[in-house]
Parts: sequence; structure tokens; C-alpha cells
Amino acid sequence: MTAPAPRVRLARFRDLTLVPVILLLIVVGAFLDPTFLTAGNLTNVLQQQAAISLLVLAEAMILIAGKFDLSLESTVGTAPAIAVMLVIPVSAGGFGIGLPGVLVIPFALLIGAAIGAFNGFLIIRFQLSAFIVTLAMLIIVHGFLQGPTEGKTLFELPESILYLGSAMWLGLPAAIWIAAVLFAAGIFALGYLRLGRSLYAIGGNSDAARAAGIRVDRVLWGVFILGGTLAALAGILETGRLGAIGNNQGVGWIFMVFAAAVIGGVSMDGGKGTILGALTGVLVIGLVQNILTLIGVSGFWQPVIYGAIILIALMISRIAGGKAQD
Amino acid sequence: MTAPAPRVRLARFRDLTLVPVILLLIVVGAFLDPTFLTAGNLTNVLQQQAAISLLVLAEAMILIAGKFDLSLESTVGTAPAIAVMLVIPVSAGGFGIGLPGVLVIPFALLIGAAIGAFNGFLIIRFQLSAFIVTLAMLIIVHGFLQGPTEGKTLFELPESILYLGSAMWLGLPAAIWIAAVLFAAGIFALGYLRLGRSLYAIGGNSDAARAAGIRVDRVLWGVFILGGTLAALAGILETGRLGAIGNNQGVGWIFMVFAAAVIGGVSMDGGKGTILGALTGVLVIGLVQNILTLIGVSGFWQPVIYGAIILIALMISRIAGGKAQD
Amino acid sequence: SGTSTEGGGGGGKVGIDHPRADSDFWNSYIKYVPQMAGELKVDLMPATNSQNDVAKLVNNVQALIGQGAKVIVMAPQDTGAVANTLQQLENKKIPVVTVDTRPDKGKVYMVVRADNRAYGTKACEFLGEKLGGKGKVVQLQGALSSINGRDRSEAFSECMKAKFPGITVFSEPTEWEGSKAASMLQTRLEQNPDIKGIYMHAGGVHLAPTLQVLKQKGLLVPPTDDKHIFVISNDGIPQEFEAIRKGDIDATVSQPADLYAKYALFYAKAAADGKSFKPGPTDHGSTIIQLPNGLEDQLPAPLVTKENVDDKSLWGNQVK
Amino acid sequence: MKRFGPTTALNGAKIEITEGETHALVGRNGAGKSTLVSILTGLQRPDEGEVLFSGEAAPALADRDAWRQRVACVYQKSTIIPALTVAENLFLNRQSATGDVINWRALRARARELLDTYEVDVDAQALAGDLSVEQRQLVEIARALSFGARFIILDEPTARLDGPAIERLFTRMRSLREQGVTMMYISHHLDEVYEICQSVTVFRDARHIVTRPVAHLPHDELVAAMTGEATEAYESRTRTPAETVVLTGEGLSLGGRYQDVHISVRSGEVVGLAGSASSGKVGLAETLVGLRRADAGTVTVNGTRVRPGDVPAAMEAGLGFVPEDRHHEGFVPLLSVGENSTFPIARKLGRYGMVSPAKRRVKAVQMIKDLDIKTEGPDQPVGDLSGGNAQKVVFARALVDDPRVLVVINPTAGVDVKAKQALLGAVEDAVERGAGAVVVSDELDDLRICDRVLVMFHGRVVKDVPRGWTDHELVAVMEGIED
Ligand SMILES: Nc1ncnc2c1ncn2[C@@H]1O[C@H](COP(=O)(O)OP(=O)(O)OP(=O)(O)O)[C@@H](O)[C@H]1O
Ligand SMILES: Nc1ncnc2c1ncn2[C@@H]1O[C@H](COP(=O)(O)OP(=O)(O)OP(=O)(O)O)[C@@H](O)[C@H]1O
Ligand SMILES: [Mg+2]
Ligand SMILES: [Mg+2]
Repeated sequence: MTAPAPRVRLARFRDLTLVPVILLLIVVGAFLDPTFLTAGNLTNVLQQQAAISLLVLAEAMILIAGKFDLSLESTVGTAPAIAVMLVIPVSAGGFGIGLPGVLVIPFALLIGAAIGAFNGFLIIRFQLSAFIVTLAMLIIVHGFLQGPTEGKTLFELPESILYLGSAMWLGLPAAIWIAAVLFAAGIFALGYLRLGRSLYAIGGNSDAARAAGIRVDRVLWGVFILGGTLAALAGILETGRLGAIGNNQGVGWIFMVFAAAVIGGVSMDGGKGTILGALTGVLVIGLVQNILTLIGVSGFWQPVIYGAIILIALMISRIAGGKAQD
Repeated sequence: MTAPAPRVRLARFRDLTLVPVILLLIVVGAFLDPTFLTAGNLTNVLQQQAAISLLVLAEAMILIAGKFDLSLESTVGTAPAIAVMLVIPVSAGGFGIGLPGVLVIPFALLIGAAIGAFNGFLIIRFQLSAFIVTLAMLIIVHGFLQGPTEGKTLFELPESILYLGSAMWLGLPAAIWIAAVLFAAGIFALGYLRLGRSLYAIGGNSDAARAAGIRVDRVLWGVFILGGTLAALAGILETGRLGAIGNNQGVGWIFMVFAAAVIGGVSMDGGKGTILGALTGVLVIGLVQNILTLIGVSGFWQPVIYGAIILIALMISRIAGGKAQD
Repeated sequence: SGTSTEGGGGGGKVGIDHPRADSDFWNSYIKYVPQMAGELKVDLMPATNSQNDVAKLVNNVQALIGQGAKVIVMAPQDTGAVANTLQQLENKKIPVVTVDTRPDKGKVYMVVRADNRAYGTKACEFLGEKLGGKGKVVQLQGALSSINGRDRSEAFSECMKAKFPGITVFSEPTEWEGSKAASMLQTRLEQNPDIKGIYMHAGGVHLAPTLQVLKQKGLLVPPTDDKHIFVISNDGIPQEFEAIRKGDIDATVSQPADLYAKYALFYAKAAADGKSFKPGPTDHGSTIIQLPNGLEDQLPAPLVTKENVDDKSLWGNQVK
Repeated sequence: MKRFGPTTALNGAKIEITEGETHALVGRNGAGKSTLVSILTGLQRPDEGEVLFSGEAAPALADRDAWRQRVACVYQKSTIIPALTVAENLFLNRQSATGDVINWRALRARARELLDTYEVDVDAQALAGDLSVEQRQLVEIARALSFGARFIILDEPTARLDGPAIERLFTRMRSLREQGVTMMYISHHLDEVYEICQSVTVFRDARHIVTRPVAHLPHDELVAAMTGEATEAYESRTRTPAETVVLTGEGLSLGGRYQDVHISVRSGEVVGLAGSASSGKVGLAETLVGLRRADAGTVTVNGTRVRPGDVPAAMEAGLGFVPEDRHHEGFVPLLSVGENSTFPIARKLGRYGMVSPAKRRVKAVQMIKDLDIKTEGPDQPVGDLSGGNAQKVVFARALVDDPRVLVVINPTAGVDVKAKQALLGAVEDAVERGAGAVVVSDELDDLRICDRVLVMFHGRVVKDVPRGWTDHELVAVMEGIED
């Protein structure tokens, strides 16, 4: 009984295999551009990643529970847009129903939850493939942004939906605080709550989880609903940051979301990974984007460098983590 | 021992759960537009789907073997583009190396194979996550189209690369013949060849496959290389059809490729599905696109209808197939 | 240049963000930028690229400011979602020149663009006249979520409805994709063999697929032939000119990539030097108009046909 | 009554268990025992019939908590979650004793206490996926027993345990019975039934055959009830090994598992490998077949020196083997019985890389007959077979190429009495055809067919015991009591 000790310690650090990558990026960034290490720039990085990080949080939970949700990226635009259109006048591109403006945030969250619930319904009740259901939903939900707006940007927004994404709390953008609190809650829930732990059991072996008395279907459904709600919140933050809802808000995010979750150690096969790991993944991606922007790499070659850095991060986390990935 | 007969027959038809959907689409199409059932229109549908169908063939094999390749879509543009740039003069956007024009097809296939080999190398030798490696490669490979062309469309192409995608053989576009022959070969290989059957074993339980004497790594590597080569061939056909290589050739295809494979019954978890099933998936998608174009649905709402039809196809194949999907 | 007044001196670094790198038009623009910067002696910072993503645009602009940009040149493809950024820039007293698009909200120093609605109208008038006000035409639309695609599309359709009610318009949403354009055009021609006109929103992505489909159908014939389909394109890239010379297509609207680059930097430098402008005609054949949130210099976008296709002043004839 | 498609897994079967007794359920592979277990624990709904607990109707299927209060179970299929620690697996879904927030330190302490109670020597913080098959089984048992349920079902708990572990389990079961706990016990080791149970129910072909107190059902009658015919005890055959050596391992060492092992097997010889837990016998066998790469030493199969860690090469040289864990390395669940059993000879089933389905079918039908596999036919996926029948398919795969060297690891795990005889007979048949065999097993019955048994202790071969040993002698060597 002497061997176990080092193994345990390793296991605990497995969430943090990206920390050397983050340190490396900070050193490289500081070296390449003096602006990089300024508080202003680092705050910008965090603010820019706040919205997408909520998607990573949602996707990490869904992946850990052994499922998949591609449609989150469409919810980012559609949930706040439909909510806004419920309250603004026809002249500004709304439906002209004229519901009170303060309700726009609850509406948006509800719409996100409803999209998640519909995903969950199809996947769990009908036992359809999560990948393909949410792929179809990605297309459909985005259509529900494009259709009613006819491709136009909504820019006359009620003040309430702009607040969260643009306010400053204690000298930092509110979005950073919100993301931080939600990540802390996620780390706590998936580490210390029975419900959170049940995601690992379901993702690891759903028959065993069922046999152990976990209400697998109910928990999964809850995770999809929570995922949709977080995506809607991400949309609210993004709306506040940009001051308008464009027709492709959120479009194309999902690849980055998966990249962040997976290099952060969350397995695509379910049951493995942590929220803290996913957070490190988000930070790596944010720092890489920031550095590439600062040094002004040619737009044509930027993707190559970016992709190569993801690959290198993956290899480093493979070597540091020591286990084959899936 | 009287029972087995029905089960076998059922199992054989499980590949064909989309046939009712296809029949339904044909009836609906004929009803909605008189052009639909003309030989000319149906030939167009097949020709339009020929290139993407090769990607579906490649992805189906990779999925059956339990892996994943997102980068195929980038190979569709990059492999022919680089091959073309090796032969055309600088004035037309080439590298000015001036290799003979007849070599452009072999070059393109080789480049595709090389991309597949590199994917395989990272995934098999380094045991990295296939999803994230090929996601990074999707970005990188596309960068290798954007970088050298500086985002420009290649218009001046050697005749040889245009031939396959535009020629007519026996009254039908050559691309249709090529896709048909390759699908027939795929159906035969995965049904009756030792090597083909080993993909199912590897995807179903790779440890058991190894213990049964299958050279798992070698086979997987071969599948990635074959996948890259097929993607390059798809790129060649597409180049011939469009007469130029644009900077986003193939971009965005991968979602449709997965949708076709999965509604066609190929499992994302490996070991399940057939090439014939994948082919029915391609046909469904092609028919839906054709009908939507014929009836001229508003561009804004088209995605909603499109996504909804994928969902319905999925449900029908679920009900007809009778088994839960994953 | 209209009327300019000298203000306090200064100068300073100009930050520039490119909108995308996947279309020929923007790539020509991107190539003109450093060249023009050299000619105009603009202190240009390394360019960023927001890859058609407004979120990236915002990040890039923040980075440019962080690195000390005094003027920003950008081409927001999403004209609504930059409102907040423009507000921030205004608060920081950093003037903004936008290229190609006109932000819906937020202060701009100068908008440098040709009118995309005018492109659609020009194409409509050209096809309407050629077809004699009756028949069927196809418009291969760009992405409807982009303002340019939407402007061209709406202007074309509205003009057809108003001026040529006898013409039926089929609108195909191609998302700027050649593959979709080819498939949709092929299907539409199968359904309506009597289509007589095509308007392509972007020659860069639509030209080759359209010609390939027409060739396959045996419809690539001179205007004198009954089967001829009149094709008008948009962009003004050299390949379109080549096709016009060969008689494959009939016209294009030349989008002035060189002028975009030149006047974007010209106004950026002027802003850095503290100059200001007033509405009115300019010395380079354009007009400055007053917007609620700034000024706009409307550059000319000529219609190119067989008659003027060899005109040396067209940017498409200067590309090497 | 329970049907799976065309298969009737239970047909009017009934079982009645008196409170406080330990009740055995026996039957051949595929008799429907595990299906009954899943119905009795509320995982599946019977197509017809009902379940009563103390005369009350069973709770609704969705009400898992109610089921778990009534019955705890060790399932035949693993319900361990590999990515979680042992401690968490033990207390899955009841991690926190009080309140909602999990106190990991307390959880580990509880787990350690539980593991100590059941004398399970594993680290509570280890990942369950890193445990050996045997350790995992012990964790499952400890978990089921720890619920405090008044009714416990154990479905083949001893199939993967060695002697001392089984003894510890029985001690525990006896003390539970003294506390009035009712148990249902499923096993293919009939001697265990006599040792631990008071009454026994026999199933055959999905039907209930007989229920009787064990004292009133002698061994022969019990076997006859299971198989439907009189069956004699297995007699191992004698033979004289030839001179040719078909398998040698020289100077093999693998860090932490075994050191400097020499082994050589002649044609016509069966060599046993025995040893208690962690003696290194499985690791050694896995090295011989190429599943593991030794740190040092060489393996020669049938005269060919095989590249270390290269299973295909070893198989080409003439090796057939049965791996330790059939779920892990034994079969591909979605593929048919026919395909799973013929993979090693695929190249012989057609020309130009083709596999002729007709030839495969013929071969598979023959293997199904030879090994008496209960299946709907060669096209049934192996994943749908009962545990013992799946094991037979793995055996079929090992034998299909008529190997010159046969290495079998725990070959009869979960296999019924009659099938056990068929499988051991198949090993002996292969040996009579000139093969050399290595049998790695925790079951002394399996080792009886061996011409000699190599006993391993702490990674070294400590003794070469010739045929004719008594149980007591062999166990003493295995435990290191005598050398
Ligand atoms: N999910 C399933 N699908 C189809 N058939 C099944 C399924 N589960 C069990 N069966 C069939 O039901 C029958 C009874 O299986 P069961 O697992 O109950 O046998 P068992 O008595 O436990 O056998 P063993 O001793 O080998 O474990 C077998 O013929 C098996 O093939
Ligand atoms: N140090 C270890 N690291 C990883 N796995 C181990 C280790 N020790 C044992 N195992 C697991 O236990 C199995 C058997 O181990 P080994 O060959 O060392 O002893 P054994 O005599 O078969 O022990 P047992 O009787 O407990 O099975 C192996 O297949 C392996 O999976
Ligand atoms: Mg069983
Ligand atoms: Mg063992």
C-alpha cells in the first residue's frame, strides 16, 4: 500500500495539465508584446471569453453526462433576439406585442431552457442520437433568428438586456464576475453534490447509474435544460457587450467550445473531465486569440498558427496527463 | 431453431430504414413540382450529391472504425488547390514550379492521402483525441488553402482536373459513375472483405479486435489515409463541377456529411452502420435540398424546414429501425 | 476633397481591421492597403482580421487601441453589433473610418462605400432592358445575414417589381457559396428552361459555377443566339472582365476595391491630422453626404460592359 | 415470462424464497437466471407475471429507491464505473451520509472501513478502472452487502474470485444469514451451493424445474435436473507429451508483476499456471500471447520468435488464446457469433481477402455445435448472449484455427457444469491433436487436466507440481506456506 499515493496526487493534477501551457502562453505573450501583460489587456481577454466560457461550462456538463449538444451556439443568438422582439415595437423590428422591457432577460432564459428541454425530449424520450438531433436543432434554432428578423440586426434593445454585458462591478466587467461565479458553482456542484456526481456516473455507465438509483432520464433532461439556459445567458452577455444582436451571433462558436472542453480534459465519451479543466481550456484559447491579434499575424495564415497551437496544447496535456485521450 | 429467419431478415433491412423516407420525398416532390420526377432533375440531384457523397463514404468508414474525421471538409478545397498551384504559373496564382498539368490529379490524391496519414499519425501514434486533432486539422488544412492563395479563387485550372467533374459518360455525368462505383466497392468491402469486416471489429471493441489478431493500428491508419484520398477526389469532382476553386470549397460540408451518415444508420460510437445506409442518408439530404430549391422557400426560413425534415427522417428511421440510436 | 478645414496637428498610428479573407474583392482590398499606405505616408499598424465575425472585430479593436492606435479603420459586416464599440471609441476620442458598410448606430468620422443598393438597382435595370421587360431571371443571392447581400437582394427585387413587373424573379440563397449556387441554378434551369437572365451577387464565388452550369446545358452562346442568357455580375474582378470580353457574361458592377483602400486611408490620415469635412461633391468624382451619425463618401461604382471593359481606370484591369 | 424478440428467456418460471434462507438458483448458461435477477431487482419488466416482496406487490419500475430498499444485488455484468474512484463506486448516489455536500475525506474513510470489513485489499482512492477484474468484483460485492438490505441477490459472484476470496465471501454471507438476511445465490460451482445454501431452484430452458432443500437433492440429481440427463463427473485423460517444444518463454520479466520466469510447453502437454491473487500468473500468460510486452526475455511460439507485444504475429505462428476478461478483450458485442468466432481464420474463408459468408456460417455452425453454444444461430450478436455462452464464443475463437499453442486464462469463468466439461474436453482434444496448452486458473478443477502445474508466488515460479496433487498440497504451495 505504498504505491497509491503518487497516483492520487497525479489524478488530482490531471485537471491542470494545461497550466504549463497557460504559463508558457503568458511568457510568450509578454515577450512578444508589451501590451499583453497590462491589466487592461488581461481584463479584455477575460471579458471576451466570458460569454463563450458559459457555453463551455454547459457543454462540459453535457459531455460529462455522456451526451452532446451542438445547438447551444444557435441559442446564443436566438434566445435573446426572440426575447427582445417580444418587447420592442414593430418599427424596431419587434413583433409588436409590446411586453414590458424588464421581462426580456427572464424571457431569454426561458427560451433557452425551452430549447434545451426540446432537445432533451427528443434525445431521451425518443432515444434519438444526441449528435444529430442537436445538429438539426442548430440549424432550426438559427432559422428562428433569421426568419423573424429577415436577416436584419436588432439594435434598438431595451436597456435591461444591455446591462449585464456592459456593466462594471468593482472595477471589472460584470460578465467576468458572472462567469466566475457560475464556474465556481459548476466546480462545486460537479465536485461536491450528489446530483453533480451523478453526471459522472451517467456518463461513465448509464446502466450502472440506473441500477444505483440515479434517475438517469430526469438528470439528463435537467442538464439539457440547464445547458440551454446557460447558452441564453451567454447570449445576453454577448448582446450587452456588442450592443446589438446580429444575425450570426454565436454562429461558429461550437467548434471552439468543443476545442476548449476537450483540450481541458473533458472526454467526448462521457464520464471524464472536470469543470476546472474546461476553464483552463477556455483560457488557453482566449490567450492564443489575444496574442495572435496583438502580434498581427496575417489573416490568411492565422488559422494555421491557431490550429497548430491547439494541437500543441493537446500534446502537452497528453504528455502531462499521461493517458490516452478519447 | 425456427426463430432465426425473421431476425436475419430484419437485420438486413435495418440498413434501409430510410427507404420509406426516400419514397415519401419522391411522392411529395412529384406532387409539388412537375419538374421533380424528370430524368434531368434526378440526374442533377445525383450529380450535385456526387462529391459530398464521397465524403460521406469516407466518414462512414471512419465512424464504423470508431474514429472521427472533421478535417475532410478542408481537404476538399486544399488538396486540389495545392495540386493546381504546383502546376499553374505565378500569373494565374500558382507557385510557378511548373510541374506538368497531367499530374494534377495524382498530386491532389497524394496530398489528400498525406493529410489523412498525418491525422492518423497524431491520433494513433500519439493516442490523441480524434475529434480534437481533426478539428485542429480542419482549421490548419483550410489555412493551407487560404495562405498560399491569399484568399483568391483559382480560376485558371489545367484541363485535366476539370475533366472528371464535368465529363459525361454514357449519357450521365462521370461524377455519378465514379461515386456509384466507389459506393459499390465500399458496400462490397465492408460486407465481404476481411479488411472491411475488421473495421466493425475495431469500432465495436478495439481491444477484442487486437486480441483476435487484427492489426488495429495499421487498419486505422489505412482508413484515415483512404478517407483523405476520397476527400481529395471529392474535391476534384467539385472543382470540375464548379470550374474554379474558391476559398471556401468544402467549408461547412462536414455537418451535412455527419447528418447523412447518422440518419443513414451509422453510429457515432463506432462498430455500427453500413455503407448502403449512409448512401440512403446522402440521397435523403440531396432530395430535400432539391425540393426546397424547386418550390423556392424563402431563404430566411429554409434552414428551419431543412432541419425539421432531418429530424423527421431521424424519427422515421428510429421507428422503422426499432432500436435506440447513439 | 469636398471642403476640408485644418484643425490642430498631431498625426498618429492608424489601426486597421480587415473584415474577411475569403473573397476576391476583400483580398484585393487587403492588398491595396499597404500600397496606398505607402503612397499616402500613413503610419499603419499591422492589420488584424476579424474573419466575418463581429465578436472578433470587437476584440481586435480593443487590442489595436491597447497598442496605441489613434484612428481605426474597419469594415463591420454586421452593422448593428458594432454600436457599443463605436460608443467606446467615441468616448476615447478615437475617430473611426468604416469601409463598405454604414453602421446603424454610433459615431463615425467617415463612411467610405459604394452604395450596395445601387448595385442591385443597376443590375435590375440592365437585365430589365435586355429582356425587354418580360421573362424570367434568377438572382444568386449572397448571405442574407450580411448587409451587402441583403441590400443587393432587396434593391434588385424592389426595382424589378416597380420597373419591370413583367419579369419573374427567382431568388436563390447561396450563402456566398459556389457549390450552392451551382446546384440551385442547375435545378432552377431544369425547372424553367426559359430563364433569360442571371444576376450574381458576387463574381468571385458565383462566376465559375454559373459558367460551368451554362456550359453543361449548352447555353453559353453569344447574345445574337435565341438561347442566350444575359448574365450580370458584381465585384469587377479581372476574371469577370475576361468573361465579358469573351462574351460569356454581359456586364458587371465594378466595386472599387482600390478606391476603398485609398480613401479609407486618406480619411484616416485626415482624421489623425485633425481635419474635418463637409457634405458636397469631392475632387475624386464622388459625393459626401450627411448621415445622422457622421459623413459618408459615396464612391462611384461603374457598370462595366463590353464597351468599357478595357478602361484602364477600372481596378480589375490594374491587378497583376 | 420474458421475451427478447424471438428468444424466450423466461417461460412461466417461478421462484419462491423463504425469509432468512440462502437460496441457490442454478441452471445451464442461458437458462434465464440473470434475466430473472433483472426482473427481481426492477431493472426490467416481465412480459407476464408479477414480483411480490413479503406478499406485497413490487414497486413501480421508475421508483428505484423503493426497489433498492427491498433488494440489493451483485449483477453478473459489471456495474463499476471505471472513471470514478473505488470509494465513490462503493457509495454511488449516496456519497454524503448527511446533508447534501459531499465530504470526500469522510467518504474515503467510510470506504476504507467498508473495504476493511470485507478484507478487500484495494486503495479506496484508486480509480476503479485501474483495478484487476477480481478486485472489481470484490468492490461490487462489498457494495451490495453494505446496503443493509434484507434481501440480497448475488449473480455468479465467485466466477472471478480465487479460493481465499471465496472463503471470505462465504464467511460474510453466513454472518449475514445469522442476522436474518435473505439471499439468492447464483453459481455454476455446485459445491458452493451445498456449502452455503439451504434450498435450491433449478431452471432449464427458461422453465422452472424443481425447488428443494439442498439436503434432499444429491449432486447427481441436481446436475440431471439442470441438464435434463444423467451426466458423469469429468475424467481428465492421460497422455504422453511429445518431445517438440511448442511454446517457450525465457527470462521473462515485467516490472512489478513477475521476474525472470522460464516456461516451456511441449506438444501434447497441458501446463497449468496457479497462484493466489497478484502472483503474476495472468500477467505472464498475457505476455506469452502478446497482449503485454515484457521488459526482458523472449517468447517463442511454435519455433517462431515472436515480436513482443504483437498478438497477430503470435497468432500467425499458431497460437490461440482465451483472455482473462471476455468483455474487455474477448468479443465484439455488436458482431455475430459467427464473425466473432471466425476472426482468426478469416483469411481462410475465401480468396483475395474476401470472406465468404456461406463458409463462415458452416464453420460457425460447427463451432456452435462442438461447444454447445446456446444461441439463435450464427447471426445473433454476441452481446445478446448469456454470460457463459459468450465465454464459449471466446473459446471458439481460440480454437477455430486449430492452434499449435493454446493459452487459456480462467477458461471456465461463468460456465455451467456441462459446458465446463465441454470446454476442458476441447482443450484436451486440441492437445491430443498435437497442441501444447497453458491453463491459467484459480479453479482447481480446471487445473486437474494439466500434466504439470507451475505455481507462482509474488512474481516467481516457485514450484513445478506434477500430476497427482491433492487440493490441499496445491493450495499450500500457492499460499506460500510450503515450498
Ligand atoms: N438483451 C437481450 N437481448 C436478447 N436476448 C437476450 C438478452 N438478454 C438475455 N437474452 C437471452 O435470454 C436467455 C437467458 O439469458 P440469461 O442471461 O438470463 O441466462 P443465464 O441463465 O443468466 O445464463 P448464464 O449462466 O450464462 O449467465 C439467453 O438465451 C440470452 O441469449
Ligand atoms: N500493478 C498492476 N497494475 C495494473 N494492473 C494490475 C497490476 N497488478 C495486477 N493488475 C491486474 O490484475 C490482473 C492479474 O494480475 P497478475 O497477473 O499480476 O496476477 P494474478 O495472479 O492473475 O492475480 P489475480 O489472481 O488477482 O488475478 C491483470 O490482468 C491486471 O489487469
Ligand atoms: Mg447469467
Ligand atoms: Mg486472476
